[in-house]
Amino acid sequence: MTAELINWILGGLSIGSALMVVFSKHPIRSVLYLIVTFFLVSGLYIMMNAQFLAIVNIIVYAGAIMVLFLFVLMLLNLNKATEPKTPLLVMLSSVGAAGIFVLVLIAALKDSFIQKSGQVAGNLNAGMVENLGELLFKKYIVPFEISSILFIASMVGAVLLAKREKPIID
Amino acid sequence: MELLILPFVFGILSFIIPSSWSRTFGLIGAASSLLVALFHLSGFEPQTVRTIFDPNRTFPLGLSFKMGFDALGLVMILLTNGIVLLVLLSNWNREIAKNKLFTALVFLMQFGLLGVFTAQDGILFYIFWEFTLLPIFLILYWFGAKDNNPTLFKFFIYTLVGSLAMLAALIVLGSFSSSYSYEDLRQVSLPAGYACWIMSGFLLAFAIKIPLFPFHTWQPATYSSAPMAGTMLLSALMLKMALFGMIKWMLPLTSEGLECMRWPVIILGSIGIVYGALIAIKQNDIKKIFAYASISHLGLIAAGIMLYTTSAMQGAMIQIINHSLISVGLFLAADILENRTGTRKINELGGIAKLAPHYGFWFAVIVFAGLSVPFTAGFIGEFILIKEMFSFHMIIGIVAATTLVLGAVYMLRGYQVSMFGAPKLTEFQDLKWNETFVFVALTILILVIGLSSNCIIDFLEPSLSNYQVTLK
Amino acid sequence: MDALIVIFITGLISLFVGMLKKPYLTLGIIASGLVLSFCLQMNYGNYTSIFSKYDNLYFNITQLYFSEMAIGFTLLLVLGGFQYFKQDIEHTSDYLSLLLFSLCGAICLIGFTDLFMFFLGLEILSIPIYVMVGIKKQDVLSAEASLKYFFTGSFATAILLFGIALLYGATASFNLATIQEAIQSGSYSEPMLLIALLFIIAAFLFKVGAVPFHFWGPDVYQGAPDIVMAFMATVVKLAAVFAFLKLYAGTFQFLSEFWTGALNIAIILSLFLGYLSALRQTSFKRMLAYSSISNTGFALFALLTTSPSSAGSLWVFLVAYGCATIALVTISMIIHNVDDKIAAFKGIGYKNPFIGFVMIMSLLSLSGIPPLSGFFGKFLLLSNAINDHLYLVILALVSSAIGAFLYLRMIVLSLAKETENTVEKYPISILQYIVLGVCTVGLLGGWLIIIL
Amino acid sequence: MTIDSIVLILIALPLIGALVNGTIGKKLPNIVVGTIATSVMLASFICAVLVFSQFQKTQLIHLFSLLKLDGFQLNARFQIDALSIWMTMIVTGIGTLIHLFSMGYMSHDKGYYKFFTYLNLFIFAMLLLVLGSNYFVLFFGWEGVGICSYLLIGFHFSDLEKGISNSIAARKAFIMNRIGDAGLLFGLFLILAQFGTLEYLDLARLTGPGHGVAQTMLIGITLCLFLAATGKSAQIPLFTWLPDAMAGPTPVSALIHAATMVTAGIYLVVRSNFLFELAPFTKDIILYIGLATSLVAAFIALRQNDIKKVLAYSTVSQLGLMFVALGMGAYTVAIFHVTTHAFFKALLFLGSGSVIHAMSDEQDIRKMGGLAKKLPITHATFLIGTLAISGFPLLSGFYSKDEILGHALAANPLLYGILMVSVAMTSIYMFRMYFLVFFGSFRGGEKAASHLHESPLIMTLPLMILAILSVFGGILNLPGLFLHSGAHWLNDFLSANTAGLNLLLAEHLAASTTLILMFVASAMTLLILIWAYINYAKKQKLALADEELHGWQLWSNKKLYIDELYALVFVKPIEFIGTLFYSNFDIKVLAKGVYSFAQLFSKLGGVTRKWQNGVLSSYLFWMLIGLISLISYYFIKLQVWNF
Amino acid sequence: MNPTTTNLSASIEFYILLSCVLFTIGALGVLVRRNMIVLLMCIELMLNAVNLLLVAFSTYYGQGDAQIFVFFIIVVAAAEATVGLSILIMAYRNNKSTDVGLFKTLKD
Repeated sequence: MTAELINWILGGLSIGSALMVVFSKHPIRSVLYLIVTFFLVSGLYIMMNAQFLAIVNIIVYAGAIMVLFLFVLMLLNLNKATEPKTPLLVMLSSVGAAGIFVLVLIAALKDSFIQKSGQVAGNLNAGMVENLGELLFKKYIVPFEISSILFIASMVGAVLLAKREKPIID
Repeated sequence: MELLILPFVFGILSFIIPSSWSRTFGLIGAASSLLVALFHLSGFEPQTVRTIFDPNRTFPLGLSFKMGFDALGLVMILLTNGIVLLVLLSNWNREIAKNKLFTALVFLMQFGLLGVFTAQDGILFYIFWEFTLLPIFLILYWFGAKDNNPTLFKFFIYTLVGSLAMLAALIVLGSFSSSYSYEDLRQVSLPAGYACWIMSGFLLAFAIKIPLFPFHTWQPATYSSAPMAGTMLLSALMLKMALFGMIKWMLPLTSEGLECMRWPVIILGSIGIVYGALIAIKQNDIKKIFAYASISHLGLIAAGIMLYTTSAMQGAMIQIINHSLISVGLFLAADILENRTGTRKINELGGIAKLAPHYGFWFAVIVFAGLSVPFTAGFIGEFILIKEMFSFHMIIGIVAATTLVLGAVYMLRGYQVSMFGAPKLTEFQDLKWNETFVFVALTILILVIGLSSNCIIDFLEPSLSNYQVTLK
Repeated sequence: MDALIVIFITGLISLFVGMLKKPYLTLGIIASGLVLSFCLQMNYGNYTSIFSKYDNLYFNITQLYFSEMAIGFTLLLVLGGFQYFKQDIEHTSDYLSLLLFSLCGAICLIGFTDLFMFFLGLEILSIPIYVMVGIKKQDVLSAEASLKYFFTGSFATAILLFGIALLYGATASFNLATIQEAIQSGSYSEPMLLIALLFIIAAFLFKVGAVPFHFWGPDVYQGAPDIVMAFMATVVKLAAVFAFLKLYAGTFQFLSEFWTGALNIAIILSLFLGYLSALRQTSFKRMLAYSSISNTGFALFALLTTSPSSAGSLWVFLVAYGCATIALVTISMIIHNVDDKIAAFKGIGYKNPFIGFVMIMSLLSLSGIPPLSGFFGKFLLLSNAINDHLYLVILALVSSAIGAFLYLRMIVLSLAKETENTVEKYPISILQYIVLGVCTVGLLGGWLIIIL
Repeated sequence: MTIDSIVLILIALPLIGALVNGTIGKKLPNIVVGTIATSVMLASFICAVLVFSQFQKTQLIHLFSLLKLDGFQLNARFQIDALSIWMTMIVTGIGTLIHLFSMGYMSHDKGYYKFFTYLNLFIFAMLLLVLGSNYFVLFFGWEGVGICSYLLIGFHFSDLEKGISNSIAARKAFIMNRIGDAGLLFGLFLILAQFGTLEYLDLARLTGPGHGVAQTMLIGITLCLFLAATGKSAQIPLFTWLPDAMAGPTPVSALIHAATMVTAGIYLVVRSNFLFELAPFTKDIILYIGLATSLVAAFIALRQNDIKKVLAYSTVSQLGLMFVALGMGAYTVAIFHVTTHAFFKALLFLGSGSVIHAMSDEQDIRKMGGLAKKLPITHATFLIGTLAISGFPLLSGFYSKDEILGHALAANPLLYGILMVSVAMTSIYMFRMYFLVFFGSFRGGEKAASHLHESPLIMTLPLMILAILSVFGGILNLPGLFLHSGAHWLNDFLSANTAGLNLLLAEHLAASTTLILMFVASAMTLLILIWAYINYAKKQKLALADEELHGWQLWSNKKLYIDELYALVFVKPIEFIGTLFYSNFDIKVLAKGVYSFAQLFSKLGGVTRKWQNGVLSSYLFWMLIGLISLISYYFIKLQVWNF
Repeated sequence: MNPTTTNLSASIEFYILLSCVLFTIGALGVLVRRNMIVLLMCIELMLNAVNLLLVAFSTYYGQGDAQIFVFFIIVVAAAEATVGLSILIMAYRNNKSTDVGLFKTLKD
């Protein structure tokens, strides 16, 4: 029961901070709230016995990516609320659409997992590092290797685009 | 196979040769094609189908790529090759003939037409059918009137829409068959709900090409903006593709749908007869007169074909041949007017028969052939067609026969206003040798066919009755 | 698999070789790498690859054909676009290797057997493109295009991932075969699976650029450099459509009754919206973008039937479409159509018959006039679908008539006797000749493959 | 030589003449051209006479099968029987004379060779018409003569003043004939549908006793045939072309529009007598139409001032008389009148041609007068013609008209009375014209007067021959009253050798009645002659100028306004509809419809393009909406499809 | 044998609900915000929702595969963020603004 309660609290808080990400005027605050959200989600991961991912989530997302975001914000000197106000119509329609979206989505999914037979509970420790390591370096070695292409590509791309220079190309 | 390869090779070669040779080259090519076709004629058994290409296997999705022709196909082949020769000849002294592109396009056109007439596979038929659109389009575009783009677009898109309907019909038809080869498609017996729709798919394509009222709006404008050769190819050959398609493809393959489509087409054809004629009566542009006349004439043929009796189809074939010949003649005559005087408005002309008696004479001969007077091919053709329509339904027959009267009105008016009366011009160059030759050849052909129509009818009889299906 | 590695390594090598600033050398390496990988794919069945025990990527004959097409198109684009990339001698090799990396993604997307490779492939395919769209850094349009593509793309990725998550939730597997088994045996969570299918459809519709997820298309195509646009229209679209086909007509085929309805609507909308919007365009690339929306609609016909021939039909269609697009873009580059105006094509066909010929062939093939590959592609696709989707086929034909008008306009323009361009003669490099020649061959004879 | 080959030669000769003249005639001198044309005609005539002399029974000459379709066969086949050979003789005989006349009349014309080509062609077509053994060959000839008529009416198409009107007249003739042709065609189709053959002999057999053909069918067939006849023979309602056809050269008017072609309608009805006999209703129609035509045409002729127009209306009127005879079933009488009419009407036309020739192409009788002295031969022959047509006793017209009148009286006295009116009017306008032209003083001015001359022998010779024939033509079919052994020779000849013609009862009336009739007719003619002489020759009561006319004279002069009526009822509406269809329907509805249909797509494109507004947020928004709709699709699908 | 009770401390529906809501909030952010960086962050938020869902399923089924997938998602997200930020910088250089609303030159 306690666990469930913690879940609910974490969930509720993450929703709240996610909303703050969206609605805070200041980009820096958004970043910070996002980091909070990540932490909360990581908490949920821990609750689900997925410790490895919880850590990775914090290190990579909250640690690396968000720092990058902050860095860019600082680099571009955007740490002030310069964003123009979203028109009311857009706001309303967007909120409306999002509301409808979440409603229909939940309505559609609400009947899921009315029990289907034949599903077995698997490994309780599925989220443990050794287990994941086994999977990653045996079963999913190819995707793992292939992801290097992704990194190379994004690296080259990022350099190419962000480099300040006069390109000859028109 | 050489039937098709020859024009194709000549077409490709025409792109390469120097322009100064193109006229001669064109004549040689056309003549040799004609010779080949005549060679095929000798020793052709009318009740057989001569296969000229057969890969002997069925490709994915039932494509068979078979080619061959029966008596009907052979007649159309001969007609095509003959008309192409005449078209090239009539252009001999025009600027256009000195352009190698023109010669090449005419040959490609011929290639496409021959393909249409020899295809023994539904999709192949469609392929060639569409293929013909390209050369004619380019001929119209490059050599036609300036700023005729809207007209051409209309022409192209309109006919394309029709063709697409036919494609849909073919695909649906093919889905009931093991392959698209003609024999297999003939085996298909269509379910009740489909036949009518499939037929109307075909029909849309043909109705637009023919053109049947009220699908004709592309035609007068296209004719009047087209160069002479384009008009000739269009009216003498391209429209005949549609009639041929009706006889060989639409009716035998979808005869189950005949019941629901027969009356509409016959009525549209009959309306077309009267409508085209009525409009032609008051036109001032001589090409438009002939264009609307063509609607009238072809309405009769189309309605006749829909009767789906052997006699009617024989009559229709005679009339198809006749119409091809006279339209070459008429459009040559119209173009001579335009070429020499720079106008096609008949009220700006007059008295030309006095200035150019030969021209006046041959023009008159063609006009009379167009009126289906005795001894010309049209006489027999119209006689049979109207007779069949009359015995189909009396009212239809009476409507069809108005073509006799109204035809006389517009044809004679067009001729008379431009050719008779006091000359409004001081000079009008009479026929050149090539024009005379074309006229003479046409006249001879028209007369010979008019007198020997029995031979043609007998020749066509086996293949046409082969297309008859006992209606269920 | 080997081909993938060869391509990747080629890309890496060219990155390093690029430092020497010898563009032709880079080109040589890249071209030979592509050719090598092409040959490897050709002979795939004839030898045992050392990587064959890893089954995350698997190529059967269909996948081989598609991956060869992808490699082939890339090769053509590299050759055709070389002239363009060469202008920025500093980064020529970077651009080219980015294209190669993207191609790797495409090959992953063609050969995937589980959703890992699928997702990674999709991202590897996309991310270099996000970059490539924006390589005209000084150009506001290019930046805007890149931006739009990136955000919409990421959004679509999120949707896709949500769908994948639901799919996993419903079937407890990422492996296509297992998923298919689960679906077949009925052991899945129903609403979740169906919603997952719809989310994934949405993502796919975005990737292939079909209505109502097409919005990025015209803007991005217009803003992107010509050659990148061609890459997007050919290789990216090819891979995405094929993956779409594989997932839906393959893995989810037993639910086809469910999802075809949604797809039908998307197809109809795409068919018409694309051509209709293209009708009055003045921008060449934008016109191509819209027409690509409609062509996507045609391509999606392949999904409507589970018959094995649909992949073949799709292949023919995509070959035709790709060749035509590449040819058109190459021509646009030849005439140096910087302003991206359709009017710039006026009279070029008459002036230069070779270009004119290629151009007519491409446009006619796009409008589906026989006997070009475009016709056969459409014909095969439509005749596959005719039994179950007659009305859709008829609508497709109607839209193809609208399309014909569109292309006809360009044909007429390019064949006009008068020209707006004052350039006497267009410089055509030997590479461009090769590209155009190959495209023409593809257009004229691509369909012959069905005979073999 | 057998009869077969003679007949074939007979038919072929004019064709050969036409071909020779048509191909090389331009290079030959006029005299050679004329000689060729005339000599083939003469040869043809001689052949006809030969056939006539050798002729015994009906004979078929089969050439080849023209058309063989499932169900019927159409043959090129000729039939020699009394009717056809008789018509052949008339055609070739009159033809020869007119050819001869034309050699002189046309001598100054540039299109000399063309003229003879057309004439020969006409004869050829006419021979096909009369000699064919079935309706199909007849139709060939029927159309053929129409074309030749067209060509000859519009012969002077490039005339500076009248070129256009000539060609319009030709066109009118052709088109009106075409209407008739359509009727013939329908008749043919009906016959084919009913009997499956077009051969006269077969048809006669099939319509024999106990034929079992529905009455409506017979009426339909016969009405169609009669429509054809009204076209060719210029009856109401299709008669207006004939007066206009006078635009052609005068020999043409004589040959085609008086002697031969216009009687084709009579020939058709006589040929189809076995059908008409079975359809009394049609016969009545023929009778009334013939009567009406006769009266109307005679009335119009009263105040016509163009010498040829008078003759033209007279022809129409006479043809009407013949149809009256046909309507009464007096077929041989009709043929008899055809024969005599051919003689005297050809004579009159040629005479008028001679006058016109002398007057340098002036045709208005108000400008003539006193020509008797200058043109003695013409005058004499013209007088004979006038007397013959007026039914002057003992001349040919007298007998033939009298036969018709006799039959009319036997049928219905009222009919007789009406016919008498028509006959009386005939005499009036003929004498009016005769006196105005040949008596009094010349009114054509000095210049024309100096040109007046008698025509050369080549023109007057045919006149004389025809005059002789006009005088003695009556001998062919004398009433029993005069010469019993030779009486009704033509009647017997035709009846005996032509299937079906002997339906007619030869003599209805007692001899005394016949005598009285003759007397009445003669008396009337004489009275009118005297009256006309006093009025026109003595009192010089001249024809009025156009503007002075009023009352019935105006109506007569204006041809009862029938041309205007037709223009209003048929021509204008058709032209109006044509224009309407073109400018309103074809352009504004059809073409524009297609265009706006295309425009619709373009407009739609404009709408869809608005969607693409360039704002990223909206794109994302629409993607979300798309997603929502997909999920909604799930719900909808779930409703209709449960699994 | 109800997996719901074995591995997860809350019902699976809870996680589904939660991630749906988070996903929607992310999407909403993408729609309403105009600052490109925030947009990027919102997308990261959406990805996070997906991650949460996947982890939940992973635990639910007791399989590690989904967590590996999450791992890849994080990898991709990092790569995407890099590229996204560099695009952003480039766009900023061109427009001197990070307002996406200003980028609307490309349209019909």
